[in-house]
Order: sequence, then C-alpha cells, then structure tokens
Amino acid sequence: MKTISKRANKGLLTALMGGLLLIATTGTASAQVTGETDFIFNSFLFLITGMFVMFMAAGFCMLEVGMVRSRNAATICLKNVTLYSIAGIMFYLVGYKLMYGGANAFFGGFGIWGADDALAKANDFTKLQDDGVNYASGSDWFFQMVFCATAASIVSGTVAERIKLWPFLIFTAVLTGIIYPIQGSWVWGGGWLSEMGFSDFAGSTLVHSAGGWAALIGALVLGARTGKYGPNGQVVGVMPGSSLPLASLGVFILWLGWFGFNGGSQLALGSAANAIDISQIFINTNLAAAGGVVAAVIATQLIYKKVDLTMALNGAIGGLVSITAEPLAPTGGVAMLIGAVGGVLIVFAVPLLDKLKIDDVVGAIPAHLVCGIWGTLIVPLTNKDASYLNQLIGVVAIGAFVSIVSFVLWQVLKMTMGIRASTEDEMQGLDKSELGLEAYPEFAAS
Amino acid sequence: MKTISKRANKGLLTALMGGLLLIATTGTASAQVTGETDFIFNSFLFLITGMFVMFMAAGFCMLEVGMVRSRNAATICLKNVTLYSIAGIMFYLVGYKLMYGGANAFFGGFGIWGADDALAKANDFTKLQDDGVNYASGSDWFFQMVFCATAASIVSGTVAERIKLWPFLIFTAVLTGIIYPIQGSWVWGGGWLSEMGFSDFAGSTLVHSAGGWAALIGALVLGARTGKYGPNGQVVGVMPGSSLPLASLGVFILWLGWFGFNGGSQLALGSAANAIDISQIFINTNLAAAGGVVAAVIATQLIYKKVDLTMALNGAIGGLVSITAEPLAPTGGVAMLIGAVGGVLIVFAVPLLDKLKIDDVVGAIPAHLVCGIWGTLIVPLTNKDASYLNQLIGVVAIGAFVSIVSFVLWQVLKMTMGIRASTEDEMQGLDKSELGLEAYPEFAAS
Amino acid sequence: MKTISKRANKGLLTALMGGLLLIATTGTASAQVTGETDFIFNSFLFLITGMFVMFMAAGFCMLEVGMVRSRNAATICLKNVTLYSIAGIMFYLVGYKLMYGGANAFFGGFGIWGADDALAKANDFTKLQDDGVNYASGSDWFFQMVFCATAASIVSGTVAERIKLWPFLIFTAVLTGIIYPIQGSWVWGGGWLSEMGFSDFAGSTLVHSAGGWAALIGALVLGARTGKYGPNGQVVGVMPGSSLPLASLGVFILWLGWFGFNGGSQLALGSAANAIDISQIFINTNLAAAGGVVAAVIATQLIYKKVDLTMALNGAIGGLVSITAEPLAPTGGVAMLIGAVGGVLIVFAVPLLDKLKIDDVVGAIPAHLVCGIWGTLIVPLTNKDASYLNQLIGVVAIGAFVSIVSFVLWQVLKMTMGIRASTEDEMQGLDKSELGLEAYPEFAAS
Amino acid sequence: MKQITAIIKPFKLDDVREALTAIGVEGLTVSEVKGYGRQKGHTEIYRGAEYAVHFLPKVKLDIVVPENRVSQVIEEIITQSKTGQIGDGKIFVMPVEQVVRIRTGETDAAAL
Amino acid sequence: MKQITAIIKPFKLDDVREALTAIGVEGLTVSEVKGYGRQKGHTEIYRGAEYAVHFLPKVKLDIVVPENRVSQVIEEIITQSKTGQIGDGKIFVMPVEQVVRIRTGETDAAAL
Amino acid sequence: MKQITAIIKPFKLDDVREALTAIGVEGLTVSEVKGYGRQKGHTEIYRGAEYAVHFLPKVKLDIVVPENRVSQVIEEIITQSKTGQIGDGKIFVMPVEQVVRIRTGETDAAAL
Ligand SMILES: Nc1ncnc2c1ncn2[C@@H]1O[C@H](COP(=O)(O)OP(=O)(O)O)[C@@H](O)[C@H]1O
Ligand SMILES: Nc1ncnc2c1ncn2[C@@H]1O[C@H](COP(=O)(O)OP(=O)(O)O)[C@@H](O)[C@H]1O
Ligand SMILES: Nc1ncnc2c1ncn2[C@@H]1O[C@H](COP(=O)(O)OP(=O)(O)O)[C@@H](O)[C@H]1O
Repeated sequence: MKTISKRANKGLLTALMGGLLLIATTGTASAQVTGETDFIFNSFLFLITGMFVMFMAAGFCMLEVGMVRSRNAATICLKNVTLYSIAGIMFYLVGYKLMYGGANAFFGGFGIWGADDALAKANDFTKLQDDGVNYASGSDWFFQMVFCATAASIVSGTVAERIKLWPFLIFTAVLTGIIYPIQGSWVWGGGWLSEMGFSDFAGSTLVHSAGGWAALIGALVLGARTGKYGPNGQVVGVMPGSSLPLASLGVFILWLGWFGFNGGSQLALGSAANAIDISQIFINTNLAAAGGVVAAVIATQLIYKKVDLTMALNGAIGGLVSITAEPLAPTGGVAMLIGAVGGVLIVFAVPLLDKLKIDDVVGAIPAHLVCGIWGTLIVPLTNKDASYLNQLIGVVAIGAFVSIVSFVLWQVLKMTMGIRASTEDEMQGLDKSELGLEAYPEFAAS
Repeated sequence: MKTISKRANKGLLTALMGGLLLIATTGTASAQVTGETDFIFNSFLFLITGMFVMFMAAGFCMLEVGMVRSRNAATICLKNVTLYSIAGIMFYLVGYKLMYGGANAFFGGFGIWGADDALAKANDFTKLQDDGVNYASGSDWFFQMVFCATAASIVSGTVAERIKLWPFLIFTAVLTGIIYPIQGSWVWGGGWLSEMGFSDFAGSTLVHSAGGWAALIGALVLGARTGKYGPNGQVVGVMPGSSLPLASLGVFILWLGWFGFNGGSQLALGSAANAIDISQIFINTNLAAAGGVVAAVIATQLIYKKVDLTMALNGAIGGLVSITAEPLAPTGGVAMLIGAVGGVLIVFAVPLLDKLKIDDVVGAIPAHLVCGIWGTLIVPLTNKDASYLNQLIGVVAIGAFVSIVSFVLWQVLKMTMGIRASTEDEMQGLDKSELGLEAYPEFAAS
Repeated sequence: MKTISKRANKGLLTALMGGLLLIATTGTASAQVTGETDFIFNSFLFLITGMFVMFMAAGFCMLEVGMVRSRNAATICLKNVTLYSIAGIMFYLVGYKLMYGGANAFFGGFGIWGADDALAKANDFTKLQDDGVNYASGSDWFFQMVFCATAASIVSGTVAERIKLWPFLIFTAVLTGIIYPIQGSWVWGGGWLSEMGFSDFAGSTLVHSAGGWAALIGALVLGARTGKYGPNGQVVGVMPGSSLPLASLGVFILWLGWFGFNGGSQLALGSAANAIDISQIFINTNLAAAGGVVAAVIATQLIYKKVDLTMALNGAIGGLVSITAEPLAPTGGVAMLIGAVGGVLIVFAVPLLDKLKIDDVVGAIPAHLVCGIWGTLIVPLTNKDASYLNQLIGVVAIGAFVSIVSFVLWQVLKMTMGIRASTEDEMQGLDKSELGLEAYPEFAAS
Repeated sequence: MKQITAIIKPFKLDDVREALTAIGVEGLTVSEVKGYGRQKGHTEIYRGAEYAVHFLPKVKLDIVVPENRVSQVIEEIITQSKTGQIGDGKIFVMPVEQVVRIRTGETDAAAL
Repeated sequence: MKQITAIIKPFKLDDVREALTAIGVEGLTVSEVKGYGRQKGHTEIYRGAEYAVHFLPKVKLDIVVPENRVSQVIEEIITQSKTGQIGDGKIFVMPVEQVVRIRTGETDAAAL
Repeated sequence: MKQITAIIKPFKLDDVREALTAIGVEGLTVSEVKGYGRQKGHTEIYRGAEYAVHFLPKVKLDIVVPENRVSQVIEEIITQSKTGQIGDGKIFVMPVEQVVRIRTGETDAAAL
C-alpha cells in the first residue's frame, strides 16, 4: 500500500509476527506487550533516538568548524544553526506531507503536517498495530524531521568558505522542503522505488547520498576556493582546518547520534524481536565506524607514512554511512568489513576529488556520497530480499534526480543573486564580510 | 491539595483519564499499561530527560565561555562546574523540601530530601496513580534538581568577567537552596500561585525568568565591565566573545537539553496520551527554537545589513524560553511564531540593555528574562485554562520576590566581602587573578 | 554459577524478588510487568545508557586535548578516536568471551562474540528471568563493550605528549582484548573474586583502577616528558593544558556519561524496584561528583590561596570514580561525602605524583586509580554484604595482575619497536612528527 | 626619519593610540610581544607545582616619524602609558634611512 | 647591510615570498602585526553596538640584505604587494651594523 | 647603544634567557615569528595533497644594550642557541640612538 511507508511496512511485519507469536503462545499471554505499552515504546524510541539524531546537527557543526579556516568559522556555525532551523520549518510546512502523504508513486502530497492520533485516543491500538503505525504521529514527525535536517547538514561543509550566506539558506529551504522529501517519498513514502524493491534501511542513499549529490553539484557550480588549486590541478593551498580538536568532537557526536539514526530506523521497540534487532543495529553501527577508522589509519600510514587524523575522522563517518543502508542483517564482523571498505574509499576519494579540482572542504562527498553508494550497493550481500540491480537503479535514480534539480537550483541562484562571495571577501574571510565579526577575535590569525 | 505539586496534578489528571479509558474499554484490557509498567515509564522519563537537562549545564558553560574574553574563560568554566555542583548539594539539603514539602501556600517545609517509595515497594501502584505520583521518588528529585541548576546557570553568564568567585558561589548557594525553591513552591509546589491558576508548564517564569531576575539585579549591583560604556552611555568597548564556535556548540547542547526540559515536564510517559503529548512538546520546542533563530537572522540582516551570529544563537535560546511556559497546547505553527517573537525580542532587547548600561555578557537577560515573560504572558492564547491576568500576577509576583531577595543578598555580599574584582584584576583577567592560570596559555591573547 | 556474571546475578535476584511479589499479589496481576515488557525495558536500558557511556569517549578526548599542549592536540584526538575503535573490535573478536564465557574462575573462554536470543525468540521470558538475563544479548554486548573502551581511554591521557602512536595502539589492543577481560572475568564474569565476595558495582576497580594501573605502569616505563622535572625532582616545566574550556567540556560529558555508566550497571529496568534503584544511583552519582568538585575547590583555595580549575575538574572525576564501586547503597549525603574525599585525594595525589617524578599529563592516576581504590575499599561502609578484607584482596589482586601484565607488555614494546618519541619529535610536538599536521595551524603557538 | 619603538603595557594601547592620532601621527604598527626588564616575572602555582613566569605580555609599537616629531611623540607616549609602576616599559629610537609607500611609490617624509 | 622592513597586506605574503626567493633573497623573517596608516580602520556592529576597528591585520617582513641589493628588493616587494588601494603598506630601510650566523659564526655579508 | 636582534629556534629560548640573565642583561623582548633562510621549509602531506611549508617557527629576541656589552651578549646567545644544525638562526646588530624608561623618564644607558 503506497500510503504506508516502506519504513512503516517494517513495523507492520513486526506487528504481524507479534500477532502470530500471540496465537502461538496464548498460554503465556501475560508475557506479551500490550498495545498501549507497544505504543509508548515505539513513540519513546522515536523521541529519544530522534534527540540523538538532532544532536548530529551539533556534530556536523563542530566537524565543519574544525575543518574550515578560522576566518570562516563563525559563518559555518551560523549556517549550521540556521539550516537546522530551516529544515524543521520546511519539513513542517511542506516536506513531511510531500514525503509521506502517499498521493502517488512520485511524491506524497501537499499540506502542512498535523498530528493525527485519533485511533490511539480511541484506544484502538490493534488497528494501529495492524497498520504498523502504533506510535504517536508527532513522534514520527520529529524522527523524520531530524533525518531531513541531516541531509541538509551535509551540504554546508562541502561548499564552505566561499558560498554566500543567503543563497545557501535558500538552497537549504528547497532541499529540505522539496528535493529531499520527493526522493524520500520514492522509498520511505512507499513510492516507486520501494515498490520495485529498493532497500535503504536508514538512508545511505536517501539521506547521505542525497545530501552528497547536492553538495557535489554545489561544489561544481561554485568552483574551488581561490588559491586551492594550481593551474595544472595540483593542490597549491591546502588550507588546513583551524581546529582539529573541534573536528574530532564533531565526529564523536556524529558517531553517538548514529546509534539513534540507525537504531531508531527500526521504527519500533515494543517487542522483544525489535529490541533484539535494535541491539544488533547498535553493534553493527559501532563496528562499521570502528572498521572505518582503523582502515583509514592503516591506509594513511601505509600510503603516506604518517597517519592523517582528518582521514581517520572521515573514516569514521565513511564507515557509519556505509552501514546505514543495512545495519541489521550483517553480523558484527561483516559490518566491520563493510565499514572498513568505507574507510579505505575515503582515503582514495579525497585526493581523487582534488585531482578533479572539486573542492570539498570537509570531505563530505567521500564520506556521504561515495560511502553512501557503496553501502547501498552492498546491501544484497547480507539482505537476501534486496537485489544488486534494484539497488543500482535506486542509487542512479536518486542521484540523477537530486543532481539535476540541485544543478538547476544552484544555477538559478547563481544567475539571480549570485552564489559566490567576491574574491576579496573570500580572502579576508566570510566572517568579516558577511557577519562583520570574527570567530576567534583574540587569537592571532592573519 | 497543596502537598501535591501542580506538576503532579497534571500526572494525576492523566491517571484519572487513564482510569476512565480503562473503564470504557474493559474489553481490551490487555491493551492497557499496567501500574508497574506505568511506574517504570514515568521514572525512566524523569531519569532520561533529566540527563539531557543536566547536560544543559555543559551548554551554558560552552555558550558562556565562548562569549567571554579569553582572559576570563577558565573562570567561567570553574563557575559553571561549581554552580552545578552546589545546586545539586543545596537542592538535596534544603531546596527540594522547601519547594515540594507542601507546608503552606508560601513555602514547602524544611529538611533533607529522602527517598519515599513505600507504596511502590508494597506494589500499590493504584494508589500512586490516584495520587498522580506513580514514579520513583528519586527520579523526581533528580529531575527537579537539574531544573534548579538551570536557574543558577543563567546568572553566571550575565555577571561574568568582573564578579569575584566566592561571592558568586555564595549567591548560587542561596539561589538554589532558598530563592528558587520558595518561588517554585508557589506554583509547582502547589502554593498560592498554582491555587490562583497561574500556569507555567516547564518554567519560563519559574526557572528562566527567575534566573534572569537574579542576573539582572546582579548586573545592576555590580556595574558594567570597565571600559564597556563611554561617558554618554555609548558602547566603547564591545569585548567580543573569544570563541563563537564554542558558543554555538553551547546553543546546540542547550537546544538538545530542552527536549528533556520541556518533554520531561509532562511528568508522565506511561500512557498513550502522555506519549502523544510529549511528541507535541518536542515538535513545539523545536519549531519555537527554529522560529527564534530564523527571526533573529532576518531581523539582524534587515536592521544591521549583516547577520549577527551571536544574536542568532540568543534567538534560539529566546525561542526555547518563549515556548517553555506552554509547549503542549500550541500547534507547531503557533509555536514557531511564539518562538519567532522571542527571536525578535532578543534583537531589540540586547542593544536596549546597552543603552541602559546594563552589561549582560552573554545576553542572558534578553533570552531568559524578557522571553520568559513573553512566553508566560502568551500562554492563554493557546491554553484556555489560563488567564492573562493570572499570568501577569505570577510574572510580577515572582519577579518582585526574586528581585528583592537577590538585591538584598547581592548588597550584603557587596558590603561584607565585596563582589567586584579590582580594576587591575579585571584588566588582566580573572583567570590570572583568581585562578592563577590561563584558559588558553599558548595562544597569544593580549 | 560461574557462567552467569555477578552483574547478572543482581538481575537474577531482582527477578526472583519480582516472582515473590507476583505470588504475593496475584490479585493485582495486572499491575505486573510482563516478561516481554521486562525484556524490552532491560534491553533498552543497556542501549540507552550504553550510548551515554560511549559518549564518554568524547569526554575523555576533550579532557585530554584540553590538558595537553597544542603541539600534541591532534595526536591525542587520533589516539582517542582510534582506541575507542580498537576497543570495540577487540572486545568483539576476543574480549567479551574471555570475560563472560564462564570457562573457569580465571578467564571466560575463547571465541568471537555472537548473538544468542533463542529463548526470547521462543518467547520464553520466564526462563530468561529465572536466569537473570532477560534482555537482548546484543544490548548486553554493547553495554559491556563501552565499559571496556572506558578502561582504555584512561591510559591515553597519562602517557600523552611523549608516547609513540603505534606502540600505544598495540597496547590498547591487548588491554581491551585480553587484560581488561581477564580481570573482568574474575568479578563480573563470575570468577574467583566474585565467588569470594568482592563487590564492585559499576567498576571503580574493574574499569577505573584497571585503566589507572595500566596508565601508571606506562608512565613509569616511559618516563616523564622532557623538561618537566628538574634534577632534584622539582617541577621545572609545568606545561599547562592548552584549552581549559575543552577540558571542562570533557568533564561535563564524562559526568553525563556516568549516569549511564552507574545507572545502566543496575542491569535491569523492568520492575519498580529497579527503577527505584536506578534513581538512587543517579542521585548518588551526581552528589558524589558534586562533592568531589566542591571539596577540590575548597581544598585548593585553602592550600594554594587560588582555586585551581584543573583540580576541580579532576575532582569531579574523582568523586565519580569514588562512588562507582557502590552507587546504590549509600544515601545521598554519604555519597556526597565519599565523593568529597575523592576530591581531596586528587588535590594531594597530583603533587605527590610529581614528587615521585611520575608524569601524568591529565591527572588520570589520581582520579581513576587512587579514587578507584578509595571507592572500592569504602564499599563495606554502606553495603553490608561486602567486607573490607575481600575488597582489599580484590584491589590488590587486580592491581597486581594489571600492573604485571602491563609492565611486561610495555617492556616488550619498548625493547622491540620503542615506545618513546625522540626528544626532537617531542620538542616539536607529536602532531608534526607523527601526523604531519597541526591541531590549530592558524593560532600562533611556538 | 626615526623609528620610535615603544614597549608598553597592553591595556594602555588604546590611550596611546588615541593620543597619537590626536597629535597627527599618521601611522603605527603594533605587535604582541613578551618581555622582562626590571619587572621580573613571578611565580604561579599550577596543579600544586610552583613555577616561574619569566615573560610578561607587552605590546610593541613601531612608529616612523620625521626627526622633528620624535620628542613630541615620545612625550605623548610617556604621558599616556606611565602608571608609575614597575613594568611600564621602554622607548627606543632608531634611525630610518628610507621610507617608501607601496601604493604610490612616494618616498621618505612624503611617505609617512 | 640594511634591514628592509615591509608592512604588507597578509594575503600578499606568498607572492612576495616567491618573488624574493626568485631574485635570490636568502632569508626572511615574518611577523603578524596590526596597524593603521592612511587606512584608518572602520566601524563594525556587534550585538547592535557600533564600534571602531582601529587596527587592521598586516604582515611585517624583515629582510637583511647587503646594501647593493636594497633597491632591487624594494622594487620587487612593491611590484608584488601593490594593489593600488589604500592600506598597501610601507617599506622602511634601516642600517644594520653587524650580522652573525649562529650555526657557523660567519659574520656580515657571509652570514646573509 | 645597540639593539641585538636574534632569531633562534623556539625551544632554545629558555636557555638563552637564563644565560643572559646570568650575565646581567637587564631586559629583553620576545616575539613569535616565522622565517626561512638556508633552512628552506619542507613538504608535508595533508589529506593526500603534498604541500610546501615555507616558513618555520622561530623566536625573535630584541635586546638593547650599551655598546660595550654587544660582543659578550652575542657570544652568549651563540653558545646557548647553537645546535650546529641548519636553521639555528641569525643575529643582527642595529644602532639605537635614544632610550627612555617610561616609568622614570631616565634616558639612555641609565634606562637600560
Ligand atoms: N634592554 C631591553 N631591551 C629590549 N627590551 C627591553 C629592555 N628593557 C626592557 N625591555 C622591554 O620593556 C618591558 C618593560 O621593561 P621594565 O624594565 O619591566 O619596565 P620598567 O623599567 O618600567 O620597570 C620589558 O618587559 C621588555 O619587553
Ligand atoms: N609611520 C608609520 N610608522 C609605522 N608603521 C606605519 C606607518 N605608516 C603606516 N604604517 C604601517 O603600514 C600599514 C599600511 O599603511 P597605510 O598608510 O594604511 O597604507 P597606504 O599608505 O598604502 O594607504 C599600516 O597599517 C601600518 O601598519
Ligand atoms: N637575511 C635575513 N633577513 C632576515 N631574517 C633572516 C635572514 N636570514 C635568516 N633569517 C632568519 O633566521 C632564521 C634562520 O636562518 P637560517 O638561514 O635557516 O639559519 P642557518 O643559517 O643557521 O641555517 C630564518 O628562519 C629567518 O627567520
């Protein structure tokens, strides 16, 4: 049924299985979870894990502020706080309905989100369980909203240090209100890709690659930071991040938030089966990240004879993104390997982008786009319901859609208001030109 | 009943309604939440959301340390760690009983807090539900304690960079042990204001304005930082914050914590109705903050032609404080607007305070006091049980009480031990004079 | 039964008591928690509190990066991210089974961890409750893993600024895969110390002292940082921490995580009795930390006439470690005093270590080892099931085991690959020599 | 032309700058330095260990002026930056042989 | 020997360094400074309060060269660092009486 | 009077300071600088991209002394800061025409 999201279908399955179990074990009915308790567990799962995903906004902010030069540090903070705000508002006004409204196979519908808890208030938890939506509708909104915000957070890091503030914010509004929800509706909204059998448990493609494509196109339309590349494409200005401790903090926060991101995507807690699944998801999430870090550390040591902290940090994210499409089916060991491949992909993708003169300030494209594709394509290895072909179709379809729409949007912004700060503004830093202040006014930075 | 807090009354209502539902649906009794499960849910809600509120202490610390100059950064950290500690100890020794002891309409009673879980241990959850206190008594203490600490955190930012350490800590002890609990008893302790019908769901007035009044009086008694204002009242030394990235981190942490702050103030999770309410509270909390940010960003762009990050950060806090008095009744859209007004209030209140030569280092007075008043007064717009007059009376009564007692206390401290660092100590920074160290010893700061 | 951990025994007890209650109150059977609901609560407790414990890795990272000089800041971040990763992998591949495999009194067994939820899938929660293991096996793994990582985090701070990266990582792998699990098996794995009656609720000895001993031996084998001590043992180079705000943030994060650490160590949430206990644990944890801070603040003021922020921060950790061996039995007031003694111990232990020329960069030995011993030895004061003699035997046995194995391991590393950076590398900072980058490249630090 | 180099207490910078602008000094370069002189540093305690702070933060001003303005500028600096307490700082005068304004190529007095 | 002190805009540093290396300047010392000259600073708004930024960040180069290279070095600096806009900076030349290379003890021209 | 300007390796600062205090040098100003000379910088790798570090961190000491102490001070600096390896740094001596102690108004030798 298209009006019920793929995500919800998963819950439905659980509910059905719960029902079977119920029949099988009527003798121990007291061992069961009641409908209302199930409702509370599921809602609470959304709210609590949603909080951790919300906190990922802080993680992105810290990672990015640590990876930009200090002259753009205040601007990147402003962008991160504001984009999270915009995402919430747009997803409320437009996005949720467009994603989950279930109108047809290509988008959900139009309208402002509103709570609908009539069945719960009528105490009809059985119907809710049958429909696989036995949770407070608001808790679902909150959980979906923070996912939308995550996609937007990815873009800001790539295009940092040279994009003007307002066109960036407008792009964010469209991304979170329209682009993300439409492609999201194709899968989690029960649209054509989910019908086809494309599988993306927690959003390697829907969230991370989607954000990554928008970022990539932004980087291409914007061009590299002034002084980054020489005439022959070599890196002449490395522009190292101003605070690796803050970048590290950001990665720890993201890692923490990812338990909520993947664990909450189970979408239900109110049965032992769900609790078991979520536990497996936590383990896989952690081991994939760990695999990403260790792989990146070893790879940089082997290739460059020195360990690169920024690659290790990207490696953690890469591992996390890699497992996000299927954090449940693998064993811990396989999850670790999937993450480790992600970590290695990072180490090769970062300099490759430089060769292509694509200037990605924080490494979001390797981590979110490249590893998002990898994670999505490898799903069938462990999830027998998925097929490599379907996964590829999904990756390409969403990639094409997000890229094309983003390209048009970036171009329109470029031609109307302009998206790139003047070279002079860029040289002295956006903090001074756009915000009129300094992020660290007392610390000597030229 | 005065011995049961207003807060608890809310839980009671829920319990009663739960009871009615039970009667209405005896056919599906298995759908109900059992008394003990309810007990666990409610206790767990307090503990988990309380942890997030506890983390707000870190948020305040980071916001403040980012907004002071580096020469006072270590001192503000010390104050924040210590004030949180003192709040916990004082609320244990004195505060809780004074607030919730239920002795009379004006204060609660005296004594050290102690756990009382006799009914739960006797398995009498029905009685606990009837009384609306079906949770572990210790979980309630923990939750109330972190609220008390929040009020104290507000003061430190306003009076930063010039107050001496020890008088500040003594003020904190009295604030958390006596001032906060007494006014708190008037509402949440079931005292005269709650009897009258004053409504403050999660503490726009009881926590935020209370802290804000104490801060305002402190700023007035202390005077402005040396060199901040010229003879005619213009700002001659802006003294910009030393680390806006840390200030931004602080705001993200506060935002995160606020879901616990407002969500946990539902005081109960053990029914579908509660889960639905808490979900709405999460949504409103988020949208009010988002509204505050976007409003402050737009307002500063329009007024100053540049976006001011520090105002945007204050805008988030302003939006959050604005919705705290009533985070449940509004729809998301209305919550967003209430928050947006808060964000605009910030943009006007900050320079207004400067005109009055009231030197508030971090903008706590606009965010917590001004928006706290706004949020409290606007409650009747969406909560039909509240009246504008009662709200006004509550705001004035608590404002007067906290201000007068704070004034006396600050004056006593001033006349006995002195509250203000010497000008020389102030010029070289409190870190060196009070702590004998530097927050960032390796980074050149004059 | 040795194959069931001491930790699990606690849950068993609760389950048995729940059973008795069930019999006693058959009339109100509907007030009970069902077996599956219990399962979910317990699993969720592990997962949620485990997340907070995981976040302690960020807390350690921030505390350490704030306490080292900026020239080693990136390296300490890399170590913290990588050690957390390695701990997860090693505990998966080797550690868990070695700790909880239940082979004999001295170690658990060998093998990779794998989920085993057969009973839950067969809906046999009664058996699970009888065995005291009514939770998802994966949730338990996750919770135990983050404890293992905590032990490893302790070491990195002590040996910072002079140890080479790779030997440190190898030590971490052995510590988390072998040393920590073996001694852990003696108590939580149901081994000889638990049989004997040694009591360590959440790991003052098993986690904190164990990490502390490994750190102490590391510091002794490594020697002090070049230039720290004069020929006669006086401190000639204090090498103050580069960012006390980040160190403060770290302590707040650790404090937050500790609610998960101690609270989750109740190991069960699915009964009112557990909810009551966990609440008491939260209160005691908070008051012990508060006591540690206030005691350290007062002690440094009295002794040095200035308050030392870094001691106050260590004081918080010291208070937390002190209460970790028995966070349930004491009243809040006693917990506060136990923590306060911890805070005072810090103030004396830090300069004492300096007199012994033991160079502990972040104060991990006073906080984790000294307070860990104190907290373990004082358990019998409030827990009547424990005896001072047994506690002492446990402290000594684990101290001896960890110290000896660590010593051998550090020596082997020293003789094979060398553990100490060259003086020149040390002088210019490990960031440049090992990582080839700077943590804060734009901020002038000589 | 002469370069007047003044080492002063950091918090006196604003007063000195204002006074010099008032008497028509057209340019000024400031750097953050550390130093010792009669004022010898002091001891602090960190984590229970006493240690010596040998250098104190100062601000260095470099002002290049025509010879005839030297004494006036020196006097003004002294007036503004003197507290009478140890560590007030010093003024050094050094010869400058040539001055060029990069923007215009003007030289010497015209470039100041 | 002379010391050429150039105060330039920070973002011109790399161009100047490259050009000077190209003409064989063997050594160079750079410091971060702040200054004002014709370019007078400006006002900013922070939290609604207008305030003056009196000093602008500049970079100072000290280059000690034999007398005969002075004019070439000055020219090269001007070529590279001139934008034609206010605030381009200044060059000062001062006499140096003695130079020693610490490593070898070589002195004067040999030490450069 | 002369100003002795020494550019040395940062980690030699403490040794030099102690030695100079020992021979009675009464004042000293230190700044953090970057530079290149014979020691040319090096390449590093950051995120897979090789890049050149052109400037190395150094410390600059300015010491104004009476003429007759110049050679002793120079010797002491060399003794303490020489490692024999490239990048040890340089010493420049420049004339100082006038010295004033701000606190007392003392001038020249008396001001040192
Ligand atoms: N001989 C000197 N050479 C270079 N700098 C000096 C010399 N004497 C003093 N200074 C600088 O001037 C500052 C103030 O000098 P000091 O002797 O403490 O002041 P006062 O003479 O007023 O007590 C010192 O910190 C140092 O930076
Ligand atoms: N008389 C002076 N003495 C010392 N430094 C000066 C002097 N004049 C200018 N400067 C330095 O040169 C910088 C640029 O000078 P400015 O007059 O703004 O350049 P321009 O003449 O190209 O407009 C100033 O910021 C200051 O650091
Ligand atoms: N001609 C010069 N003018 C100004 N500073 C110089 C000059 N030559 C060297 N320096 C400074 O001295 C430092 C050390 O010089 P370098 O030539 O590397 O030492 P060494 O001669 O011992 O190898 C440089 O980094 C630079 O700061």
